[in-house]
Amino acid sequence: MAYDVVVLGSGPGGYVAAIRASQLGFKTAIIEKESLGGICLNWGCIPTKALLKSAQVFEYIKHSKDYGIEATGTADFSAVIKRSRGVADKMSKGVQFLMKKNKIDVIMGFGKLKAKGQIEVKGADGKSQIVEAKNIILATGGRSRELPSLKIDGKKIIGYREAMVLPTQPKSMIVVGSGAIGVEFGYFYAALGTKVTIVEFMDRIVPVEDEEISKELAKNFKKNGIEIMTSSEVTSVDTSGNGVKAKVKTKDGEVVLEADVVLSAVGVAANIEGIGLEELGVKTEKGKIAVDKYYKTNVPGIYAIGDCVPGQALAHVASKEGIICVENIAYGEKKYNHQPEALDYGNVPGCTYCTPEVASVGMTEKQAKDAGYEIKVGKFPLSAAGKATAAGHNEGFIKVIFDAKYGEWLGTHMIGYNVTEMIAETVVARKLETTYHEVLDAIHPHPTMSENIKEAVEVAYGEAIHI
Amino acid sequence: MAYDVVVLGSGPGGYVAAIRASQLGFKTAIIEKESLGGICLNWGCIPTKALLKSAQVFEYIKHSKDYGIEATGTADFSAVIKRSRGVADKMSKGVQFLMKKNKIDVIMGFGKLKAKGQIEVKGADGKSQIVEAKNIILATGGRSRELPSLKIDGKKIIGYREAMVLPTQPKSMIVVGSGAIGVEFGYFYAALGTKVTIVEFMDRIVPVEDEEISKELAKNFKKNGIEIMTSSEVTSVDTSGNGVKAKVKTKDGEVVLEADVVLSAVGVAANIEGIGLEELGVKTEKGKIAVDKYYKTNVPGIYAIGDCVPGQALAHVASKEGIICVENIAYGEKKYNHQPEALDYGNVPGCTYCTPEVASVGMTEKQAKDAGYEIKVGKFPLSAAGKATAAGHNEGFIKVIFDAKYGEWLGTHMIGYNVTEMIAETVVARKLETTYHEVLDAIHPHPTMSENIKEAVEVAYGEAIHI
Amino acid sequence: AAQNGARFFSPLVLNIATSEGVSLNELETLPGSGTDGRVTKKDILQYVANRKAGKPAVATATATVTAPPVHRQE
Ligand SMILES: Cc1cc2nc3c(=O)[nH]c(=O)nc-3n(C[C@H](O)[C@H](O)[C@H](O)COP(=O)(O)OP(=O)(O)OC[C@H]3O[C@@H](n4cnc5c(N)ncnc54)[C@H](O)[C@@H]3O)c2cc1C
Ligand SMILES: Cc1cc2nc3c(=O)[nH]c(=O)nc-3n(C[C@H](O)[C@H](O)[C@H](O)COP(=O)(O)OP(=O)(O)OC[C@H]3O[C@@H](n4cnc5c(N)ncnc54)[C@H](O)[C@@H]3O)c2cc1C
Repeated sequence: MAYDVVVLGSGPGGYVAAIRASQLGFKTAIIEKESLGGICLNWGCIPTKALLKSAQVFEYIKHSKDYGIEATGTADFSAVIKRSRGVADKMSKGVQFLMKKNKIDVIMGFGKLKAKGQIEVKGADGKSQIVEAKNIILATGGRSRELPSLKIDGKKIIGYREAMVLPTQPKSMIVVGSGAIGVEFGYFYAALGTKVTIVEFMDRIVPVEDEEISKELAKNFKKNGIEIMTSSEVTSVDTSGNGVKAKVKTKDGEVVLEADVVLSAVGVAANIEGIGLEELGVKTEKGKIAVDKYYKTNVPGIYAIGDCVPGQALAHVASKEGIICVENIAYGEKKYNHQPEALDYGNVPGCTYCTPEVASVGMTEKQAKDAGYEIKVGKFPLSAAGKATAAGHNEGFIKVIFDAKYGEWLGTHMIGYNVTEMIAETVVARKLETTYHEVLDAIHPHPTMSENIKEAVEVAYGEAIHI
Repeated sequence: MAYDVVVLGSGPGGYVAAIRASQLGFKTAIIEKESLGGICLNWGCIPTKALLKSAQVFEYIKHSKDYGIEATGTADFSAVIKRSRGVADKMSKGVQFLMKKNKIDVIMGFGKLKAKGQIEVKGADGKSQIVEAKNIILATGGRSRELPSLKIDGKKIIGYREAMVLPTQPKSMIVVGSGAIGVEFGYFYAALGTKVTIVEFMDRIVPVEDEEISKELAKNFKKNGIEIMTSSEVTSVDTSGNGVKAKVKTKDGEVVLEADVVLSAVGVAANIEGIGLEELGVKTEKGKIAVDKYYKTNVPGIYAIGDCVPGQALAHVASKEGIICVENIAYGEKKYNHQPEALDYGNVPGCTYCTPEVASVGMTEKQAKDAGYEIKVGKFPLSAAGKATAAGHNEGFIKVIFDAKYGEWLGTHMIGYNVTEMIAETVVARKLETTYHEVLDAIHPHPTMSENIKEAVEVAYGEAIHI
Repeated sequence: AAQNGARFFSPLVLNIATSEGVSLNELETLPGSGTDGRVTKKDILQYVANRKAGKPAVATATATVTAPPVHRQE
């Protein structure tokens, strides 16, 4: 029996695409070699946020006196890990339930394109079956990128998976790479008492963020005892002794760092190997599957979404790509009455959930200037914010960037308490093509952190009340 | 020397109006009889949020095991109170700084309209002075409303001021009234171990919210040991013994409640007495100063804003009214190039900062139906949310209401973790006249609580992925 | 946004129109590429560029007037 849609991989790209396909009337199946929910639910977004929440609770206990509470406590590392796994399991079971509810067939095993409209699935028992489909959506995701000097051995040189389930808490850790994953783990382990050193190749941490964000985060991390080495590169790691000895090339020469373990967090590599792309002539580009704005590959009937295609490697991007891809297939088959809008990659928010949190969308100050905009910039320090003061979280700021000519909201860059919950406002307002007037006329509740977005906009236009 | 603008009262209405006036080139003074910042900064929004934060930290300690942390602790009541006072003081000093920075003269004393363009200010030393002004803005705010059966004696029958600075933590407390102030204090004291009973005249707590919100909050409060009596009324209180004995008329007859103390939280009364309104013929209506949409009273040159005029008694409303009032005066005097837009009281968010938090804007389901709308309702339970699960806060839901005919976003009603930071999105989107399409096409970051607003919209339109 | 015509224009589109001297009447005739034919920032910028280059008004590159104003999936 042939399916209308078969999805290869059940991450937030794949399982969401499968649900939308089923909703639109397609007979749908999903193929997964490991656990439903992909990296995101099992080894990414969700379990890390559970770990970070434990760290946050522990921080509150450490600082309880500041809140008028007398408390002492210790983090039970294995209980923290266990809780995180429990949360991941619960969410993965949730996907299982959703598949059933939406009448999507789940086929466990490793899938490989066999021929046009055919995927071969090899189960754990070694047996193979052929699944037939009119439309195939590749959503195989990604994995840790590996540097030649930093081969992951799973014990002393680890990737994110191992970092999430270490048997004991290391006394010291070197984190290589300071993107979202690197700083989240760095913060988590440091909060629990591990001595953490972050080594970053670029001249600042979280290098995709606005420069002022990098500076503020570094300041806060250092205050919390995290060591940061920028413009630095791990050239080799000696794992022969008790721990590790990492040679680091810095601007000032070479240094050797000792630690219990090294975490490699240097980016994502797409899973494009061994799934039959070459055999069927599906084009790739720079290690990712090449697609058009509706996620069609060069081979008719084969689509690709999520971390295995270009674009930000983020769960919310993968999900939206899945929805657009499927709605467009449905539109083509007259099962859906309008063509979906293509995703605007310039309006995708990015969040980092360490403390302080980082959230941003749109252009950084430098990007806006480089693009030739004359800009208005407003920055509001959270030290002046009532809610931040009441919450005891005065660190950070909110920075907004507007085009001086037409008043377009070009970007928002926030660092501080709860800012990840506040970035959607900018995304929606940009989507609706706001100018600063409407933001100021929209009443933000007091006292919240979110009202400070409005304050930042006021700063940009010289109308600031509170600074 | 005559001022261009004199503001009477330095709450979030008054001090914001004064700053905006000064920014627009007016020579400005502000008169205050007590502390800069008004109720909001000294006895309202800010110190209560500091108390609630201490309660939140204490709750984390009580539930630390759920996060893999072993901890014990006790709340030091007087330290909690002291911290709250410190936060209030800091914010009040901030207003002092802002007055100075904006070159606004601060005149301490009790102000009273004397004649057109004249206010008499009586200082603490009993001496009086006359302040002259072309434009006078009344921003005298409000105070606890008192019921005849519940006269505040400051000891056993207390208002919000006393509740913020009790010398010792009561073992038991009766809270009369379940608006934002009542439930915030009720939650705070219960979290710290006081046995709390909430008595509400209406048939549900937080009666201005959507009915489902009331239900969910009551469920959570009961789970946390707070007793709730709705459709009930305190008819008399006997304070002669050690504590209090309150007679409560319920649907099932009369009961007598015993407690250490009663908190009266039955609403706000405007400060309109003794400030010369009658003498100058300034009209009032239902106990508030009558104004037009630009906050003009019936007497030329006299304006009024904030809790002393109709409209929601909220800090963010007071501030915006102050800004609109002053910008309109400036527009009239050709100091500002466009007339400000009148405030849309139908798009004002309301927040309650107990746990779980409540945030809402626009019409409730019942209001929308009563207004004749055919509606689409989407409700997303936070038990299905990844971030909520990771954070250990699965209670609550997000409910959105759309007009079925034109797709207008009529209202949002949220209860749960951090929802007060998420309501601005709806306010801005409504201001920008969104339909559901744009909300769904605006990418919400994963994993956040805020992405569940999008999910709720999907539910309303039958496109829900995650339930 | 305050306007008299039948169509909805985002605040940004109106701002650009004002800055570039595009009248409301002209705006009303612009094909829109957004949802339900809404004129987007891109559309009006393209229109302004074309006008400066002396091209006809209708040549907005991506202006595929798509969906009639119906809701999806009801
Ligand atoms: C530690 C960490 C934290 C992160 N935190 C966040 C965050 O907070 N927010 C965020 O937005 N993003 C985060 N990400 C990124 C996010 O996890 C990814 O962007 C997202 O999972 C990509 O989704 P996907 O559907 O493309 O692929 P994946 O989630 O990678 O899923 C792919 C699935 O396909 C399966 N598969 C692959 N090949 C085959 C095959 N041949 N046959 C059968 N099955 C196959 C895999 O087993 C896997 O289950 C994080 C990532 C990591 C590693
Ligand atoms: C416990 C509590 C919690 C609250 N929490 C929130 C919340 O979280 N969010 C929110 O939005 N709102 C909250 N509110 C409501 C908020 O405090 C008010 O809406 C806001 O303070 C109103 O501002 P205002 O400027 O009108 O008046 P006020 O803040 O009341 O200020 C009026 C000022 O005028 C002075 N004054 C009065 N008469 C005279 C006179 N004749 N001469 C000189 N000075 C005078 C007073 O001393 C006072 O300082 C809360 C209120 C309370 C009581």
